Amino acid sequence: MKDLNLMVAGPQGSGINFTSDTFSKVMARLGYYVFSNAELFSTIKGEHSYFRVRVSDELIRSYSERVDILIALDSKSIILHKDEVDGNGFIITEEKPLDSRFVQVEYNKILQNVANKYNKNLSELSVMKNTIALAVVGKIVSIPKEAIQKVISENFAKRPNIAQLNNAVVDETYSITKIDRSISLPKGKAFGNMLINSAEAVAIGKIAAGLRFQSYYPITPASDESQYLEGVMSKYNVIVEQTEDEIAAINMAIAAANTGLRSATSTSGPGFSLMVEALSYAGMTETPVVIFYYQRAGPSTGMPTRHEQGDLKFAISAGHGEFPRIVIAPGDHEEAFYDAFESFNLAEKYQLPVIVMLDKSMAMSNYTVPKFDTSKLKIDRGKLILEGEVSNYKRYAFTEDGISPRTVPGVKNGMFTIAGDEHEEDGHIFSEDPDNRIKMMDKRMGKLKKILGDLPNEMKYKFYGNGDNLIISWGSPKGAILDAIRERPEYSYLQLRLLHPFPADEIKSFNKYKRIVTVEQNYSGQLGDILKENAGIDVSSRIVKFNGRPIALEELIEGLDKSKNERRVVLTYA
Amino acid sequence: MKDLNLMVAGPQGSGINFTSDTFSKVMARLGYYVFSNAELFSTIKGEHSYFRVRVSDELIRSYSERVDILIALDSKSIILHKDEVDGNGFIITEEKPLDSRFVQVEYNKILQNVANKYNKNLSELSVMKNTIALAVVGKIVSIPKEAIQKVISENFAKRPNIAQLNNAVVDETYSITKIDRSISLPKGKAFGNMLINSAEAVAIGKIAAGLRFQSYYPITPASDESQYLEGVMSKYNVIVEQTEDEIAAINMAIAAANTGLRSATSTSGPGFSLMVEALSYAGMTETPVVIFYYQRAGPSTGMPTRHEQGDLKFAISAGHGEFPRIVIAPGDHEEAFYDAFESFNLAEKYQLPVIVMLDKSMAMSNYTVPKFDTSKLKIDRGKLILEGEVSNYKRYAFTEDGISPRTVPGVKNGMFTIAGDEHEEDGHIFSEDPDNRIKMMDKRMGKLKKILGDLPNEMKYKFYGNGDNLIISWGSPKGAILDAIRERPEYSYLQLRLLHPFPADEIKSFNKYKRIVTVEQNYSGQLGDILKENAGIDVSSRIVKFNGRPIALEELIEGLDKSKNERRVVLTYA
Amino acid sequence: MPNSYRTNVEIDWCPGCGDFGILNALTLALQELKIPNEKVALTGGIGCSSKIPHYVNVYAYHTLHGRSLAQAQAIKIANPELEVIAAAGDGDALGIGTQHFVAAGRRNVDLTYLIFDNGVYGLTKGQASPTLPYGESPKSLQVENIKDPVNPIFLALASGYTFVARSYSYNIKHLKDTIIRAIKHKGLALVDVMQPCVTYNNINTKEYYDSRLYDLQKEGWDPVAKNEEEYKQKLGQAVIKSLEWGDRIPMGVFIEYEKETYDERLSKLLKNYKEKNFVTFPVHENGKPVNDITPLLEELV
Amino acid sequence: MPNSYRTNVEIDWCPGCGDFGILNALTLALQELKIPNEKVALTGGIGCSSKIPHYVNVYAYHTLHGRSLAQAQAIKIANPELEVIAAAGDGDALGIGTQHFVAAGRRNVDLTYLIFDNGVYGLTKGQASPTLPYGESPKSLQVENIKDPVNPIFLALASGYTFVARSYSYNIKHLKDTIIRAIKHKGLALVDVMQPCVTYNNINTKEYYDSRLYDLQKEGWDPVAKNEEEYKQKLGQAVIKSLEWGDRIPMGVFIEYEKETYDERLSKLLKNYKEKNFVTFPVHENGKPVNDITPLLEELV
Ligand SMILES: Cc1ncc(C[n+]2csc(CCOP(=O)(O)OP(=O)(O)O)c2C)c(N)n1
Ligand SMILES: Cc1ncc(C[n+]2csc(CCOP(=O)(O)OP(=O)(O)O)c2C)c(N)n1
Ligand code: SF4
Ligand code: SF4
Ligand SMILES: [Mg+2]
Ligand SMILES: [Mg+2]
Repeated sequence: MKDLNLMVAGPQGSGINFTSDTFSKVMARLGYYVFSNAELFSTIKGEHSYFRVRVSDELIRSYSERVDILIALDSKSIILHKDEVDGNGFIITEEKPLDSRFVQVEYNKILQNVANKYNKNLSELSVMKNTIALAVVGKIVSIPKEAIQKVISENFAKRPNIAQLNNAVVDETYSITKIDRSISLPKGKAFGNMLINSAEAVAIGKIAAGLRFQSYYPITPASDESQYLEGVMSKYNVIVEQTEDEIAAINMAIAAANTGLRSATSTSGPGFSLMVEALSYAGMTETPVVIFYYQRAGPSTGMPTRHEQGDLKFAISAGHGEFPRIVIAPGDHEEAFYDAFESFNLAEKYQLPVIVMLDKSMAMSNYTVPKFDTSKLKIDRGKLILEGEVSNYKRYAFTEDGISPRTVPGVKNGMFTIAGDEHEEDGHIFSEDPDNRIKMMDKRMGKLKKILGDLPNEMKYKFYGNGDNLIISWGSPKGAILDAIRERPEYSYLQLRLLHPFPADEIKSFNKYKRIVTVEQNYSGQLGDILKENAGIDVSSRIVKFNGRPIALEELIEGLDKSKNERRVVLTYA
Repeated sequence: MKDLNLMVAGPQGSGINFTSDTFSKVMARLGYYVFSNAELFSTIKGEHSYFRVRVSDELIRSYSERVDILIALDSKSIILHKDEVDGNGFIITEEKPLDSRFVQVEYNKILQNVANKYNKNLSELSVMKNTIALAVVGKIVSIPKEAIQKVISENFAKRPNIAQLNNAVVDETYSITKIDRSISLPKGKAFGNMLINSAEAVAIGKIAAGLRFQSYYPITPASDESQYLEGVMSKYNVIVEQTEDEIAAINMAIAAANTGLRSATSTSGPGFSLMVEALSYAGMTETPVVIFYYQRAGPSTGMPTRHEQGDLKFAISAGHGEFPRIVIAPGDHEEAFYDAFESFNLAEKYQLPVIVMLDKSMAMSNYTVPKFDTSKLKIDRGKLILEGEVSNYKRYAFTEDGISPRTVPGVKNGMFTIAGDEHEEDGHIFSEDPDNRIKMMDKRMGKLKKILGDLPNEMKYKFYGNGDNLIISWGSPKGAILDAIRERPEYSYLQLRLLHPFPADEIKSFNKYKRIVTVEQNYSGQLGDILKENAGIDVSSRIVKFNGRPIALEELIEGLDKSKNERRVVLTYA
Repeated sequence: MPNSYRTNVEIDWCPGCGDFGILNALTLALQELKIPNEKVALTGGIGCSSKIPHYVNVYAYHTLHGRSLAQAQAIKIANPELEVIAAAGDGDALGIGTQHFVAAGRRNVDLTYLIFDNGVYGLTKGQASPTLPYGESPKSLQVENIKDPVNPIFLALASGYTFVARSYSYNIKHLKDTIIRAIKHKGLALVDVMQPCVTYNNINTKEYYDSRLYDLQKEGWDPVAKNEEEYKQKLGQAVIKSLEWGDRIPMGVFIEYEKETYDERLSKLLKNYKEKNFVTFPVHENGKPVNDITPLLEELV
Repeated sequence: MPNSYRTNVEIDWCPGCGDFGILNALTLALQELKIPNEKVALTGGIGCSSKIPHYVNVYAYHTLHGRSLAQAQAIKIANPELEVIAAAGDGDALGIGTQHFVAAGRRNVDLTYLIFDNGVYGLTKGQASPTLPYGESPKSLQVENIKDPVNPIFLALASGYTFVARSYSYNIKHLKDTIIRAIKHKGLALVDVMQPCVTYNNINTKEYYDSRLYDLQKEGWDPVAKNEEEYKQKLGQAVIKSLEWGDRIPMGVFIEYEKETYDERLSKLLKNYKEKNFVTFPVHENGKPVNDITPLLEELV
């Protein structure tokens, strides 16, 4: 395997995302595996930000600390990142070379040439510096310039003039820029893959599931998903409602669910906190609603555009009183798609709120995955009665399996009373009978056991590798861990997927490994606590990272090595 | 020891609380220990409700299932409660006697006599049926009628005419009612005790602590405390602000705290859920604010006037991201007072949010306690700078002990920037530097260790008894447990007081007991989970109660016996 | 013919409470309009008032404190064929739920919003509600009310409600007729109902209102605006009327203006929204998703 | 003389953003009023706008999204000697924080509320804010805005704000003068600032406003009401003016009416509130509580 690591750095708003996205797409089209991620400031313009793109002919799922090519769009980028660039690497810049890695590009000359040719002002072309840098990279990696131009044309499909100018810039760059070294990559073999992130994967999964109602209040990094849905709402019949706050968002989703629509909301920590009261209501009223929880660095507003998995225990125990919920965590974009799809089945089958845990790094890192297989998708709406007539109907009837048939307005004689107060079978709240209370608590909480019995193992956990030592983790570190255990085959990897109810029986059986470590992106190693509480597993080391950046392959390998001697290993790579 | 158990039952709004309160006060004045509690419906008038009062010459701290005297103000009360009344007990009623326990009272005759004497209409006196019942009880227990009349006069101090009429009713009842049996109690010896509940104890504790700002949004059972404060706000210089919602309540308390006032808010589950976003903000901004959390039966609106301790794990992990907090749980009204006082010291010393866990049964059960000892109360406002001038000031300066000096507006050159975004020492948020992030997380989370080191053992736990078996519990079951281990001396009792940060070192040392059981008022036995997670203690049985009613002495004794053979014991007495 | 509109649940309001009148007027209105029970959705928040969903034999949503209107809007958006009525206490509507009150004006969802306006927080034992007048201290308050009251009529006018009315729980005829008119109104309709709380509010009582309330319509106010120009002009006058609160208090309709409702606007964004009922429009066929996501996947390759 | 009112923090708004004008006008106003830095408290919510506390050298509270006003009121209540200014985006103020917007009108706390009104959610990349006009779709929106805008002026009038004004971020002089007048106003003062977002809102731009905004005062509107009668009467007219939005958009002061502020009212309930500053009024002496609770305990015996 040979990999190439590109970093595009510069002020936010200067188009660095355009450069990295285009490069990613070009390489994916050429059959490479691509993994990209963004480090942005919580600001709109100006602050230093950067994107990474890693490319390889073999499957990769994490980023590397090594930078082979740095596109530095301002001098700050050089100061901040030059030490990360490999000794044989390239630094693409307008400025004076400091060492042999520097490739000085004549931005202005190229732009001027194109401006002259097309009879434009230089100022009109100044935004195209990114395109030049991209073309230089293309030349270094020996990409046919047509591959780049094709993607540019697609990007600007609606503005062909812009496409033409950008492509002229590519031509000009290829023709006048001299490169004295190059990087050669083995031929790509992975064709037909999508370049996608989890925000898109979730949105598409929801559409497949028949989502009809999505309410949201804008928040990074969750709202990309809602905006994607807005783009296709008409075609797929999804009502997407931007609300006045997150309290309205969750309440509207709950009401829509109780009116018969598959309903969801997406948010991040601050918004989820505001939804907690209604989450408890959904539990009490047995409402099938799905919350997509995109974690970011907290507490409070924290670092809104940075990564963290700090909300695990919170998601599991949020809400006053005790009620059943399901908490699942996909670990990559494919799982994000399938879990998003399945979450609606779970919600409707068991009539409870489902929380799908995602995070900033999943939402904002694009990488290649095979096209989703839709052939096995199956929708199950549980005991839902959408039409016709019923008799002797009671919304919260006691049944053998603890799940009551569910009507919606319009069903004749199916009138329900939904209540967040403790209620009788008919939904009324006035007896406050202590024995009914016990039965109703048993009915609701009993679902947890049923779920553990019903769910297939792959919804509960996945297992990889054959080492004697075990990594246990959840969510997005998956990619880095899978890449790392190729290098450290003495580790196996247990990916916990069902976080609540906790599959204690299954997980306990892993307590036989020589050494067990957790890998998580939070301060205290919350999964470690959960394993202790639920499975009696006392991990020997907790590898954590909480500086707002995702885990790089190399630091994880190092962290695994350190974990032999340390109870807590803090990863710090930025 | 001899105890007497009175139950006053009737429709809500019919004055049953007047009867039980007056009786409690009379008995307390006569030197008895009194324990009372209320079972109300979440409605204003009409629904069947009841109060219990237990009286003894020795210390009691829980209610008994046995009823010695039932005042039944309507026939429903007879139907519902007659089986609970002891074979030798009394049922005071207007209706036809069914067995020898019944004491038929001539309500109308008594009222008519008094009406005639005072030249009133019978209808004006009809609200005084309660007084008659009370007097009958007085006669059964051989209380001098003057003792009752004195308390009545105090109650109606502002309406002497009403007092006079009621006292005439007492006279008349004593003179014409014939009782053929009586109950004799040993003489009371416990004089000078207060009859109080935790809502009052907390309010008074806050006043002693110098509370200056209390914000609240009405909610049962928390708002009694705020209403008490409103009654004395002028005298003790407390701003009590009823806000538009709980979000405003917590935000206002936070802002007032950051402006230099000792600040608090009080709420129950639904309100606390809405405060979670700001709780996380308080953690991030290192704001000393205290939240008094009166638990009630959940989830959601649940049973708003009923008891539960269902919010333990929620209180500990509420809020997105990781931040330090202190969670403490008093177990009786005295601890409620001292903990309320101390919570402000903790909040200001460590600059973080403190949550004090209370519940409906503490807020609404009055019992006798010795007058609070104020001689040892000591206020410590930590590193607070209220006046003068500072230089080179940075709100979040790194210091040796992790606590930064804290200015307030008005202090010259002390200008701060408080921010819920991750910040530098000066409070500014723009670098998003990964290393600063690590340092700031360490600074904040480091407080938890410091707290564990600083706090005296009695803030962490209390220990009672000398049995080989151990009950571990938290909060309000304390009274019933202390009463129960008198009967089952094979049990010791560990009362956990500091719930977060968890005093693991201390608690682990208790893992040597023969058999360990938890007693809690929630469904899943949350404390059991917490003990497992933090101290590796795997309890052999969880005794739980979640039907909305507090634990009665007898059922707890029975539960302890059952716990020898069962992993989970559900108490169900209503 | 619809079934009876009353459930057989025993009502637990205090005897004499104004809430009874609202329940009566509402069920009478539904009867008169003959809407099938299963086509009506009724939401409540939390409070004495908000127990009303338990008493009306329709699809009943007893929601959270302050969230009645938020949920009601979603119900109507989810299924525009339903007749949706949101009930709320003044605490629900104008205290904890004010953000929804204002935002609802922006949507103009076609539903009826009934505020049970008693000046107190009944269910929590009589604290001041947002509509309690300044300086008053009904018996349940520890200290006098030092806040000014919200003016629900003015606030609704400012928020863009297209039908705004005041009525009175002890005038069943006026209230029933107003509710009918509100239900028939195409758009968001507010009925602010003066509702004496006999237990806690000893100021704004039946006696208080009986002598003060007068009928705007009887005094000649025509609230109907036929176009935007007229609407704007009538708004100013309606505001002036909404400020009357003293010896005379106006009741009746302050404004009535029909314009595009939210479902009409939504159908601009959703091509099938008008023709299909999204509730019964299936999302699967024997478990197989109806939506074909292939084009979306193709775009990403 | 106060220190400079600018911190030396680098500003991270987009070049050309209207927010710069507001920052300038605010610091100029503070300079002109010569309020010592340590006597000023400035709050912000969350958004581009709400970063302003970092740029002004005073006691700065960067709060939560929507909670700027709630916290600002508590600051003033806690210490009435402070000059309190609350900054908020239109999302903060009129979306997620609307319940505080309305409730604040009931209190009339003496502070100044500045809304940075740009029609979009800037910091989250340009979604519609509550003030975005109906039917518009600035370039960052996926679908056109189908909601009507909130009218902040009308809403403030309805909520009982005693000073209500509109100004413009590119007219520093008008804005500075308006802010000074708002600060001097005894009571709750709103300044709704038209603030073009150059990155996301390509409709409500500088060009848009330059040609439309006219000065109410220059056209003779006297907003001052000297008594309740006049206030009520001017409210109606002010509402009519607040409805103007088209070729001509009024700016300036819509209403100005002085009445009891919240601290005055609070001192009715708290006998020492006027004389003592509750912040510096000690709660202990060498650790010993100043409050004597014995009478409270005695009452319970
Ligand atoms: C989040 C939350 N806060 C507080 C409460 C407590 N609570 C129950 S009813 C109520 C107020 C009821 O007043 P209103 O809405 O005016 O209705 P009313 O009882 O007067 O009809 C409150 C504050 C609650 N249920 N939920
Ligand atoms: C509870 C919560 N929800 C959502 C967000 C995300 N958020 C950050 S800024 C913002 C909107 C900003 O818009 P506005 O208030 O108009 O300020 P502007 O950026 O336009 O100045 C939102 C929704 C948040 N921080 N907190
Ligand atoms: S407390 Fe008031 S509002 Fe509630 S039921 Fe009784 S009278 Fe009606
Ligand atoms: S995004 Fe808009 S509001 Fe935010 S800083 Fe840029 S121009 Fe200003
Ligand atoms: Mg009310
Ligand atoms: Mg904005």
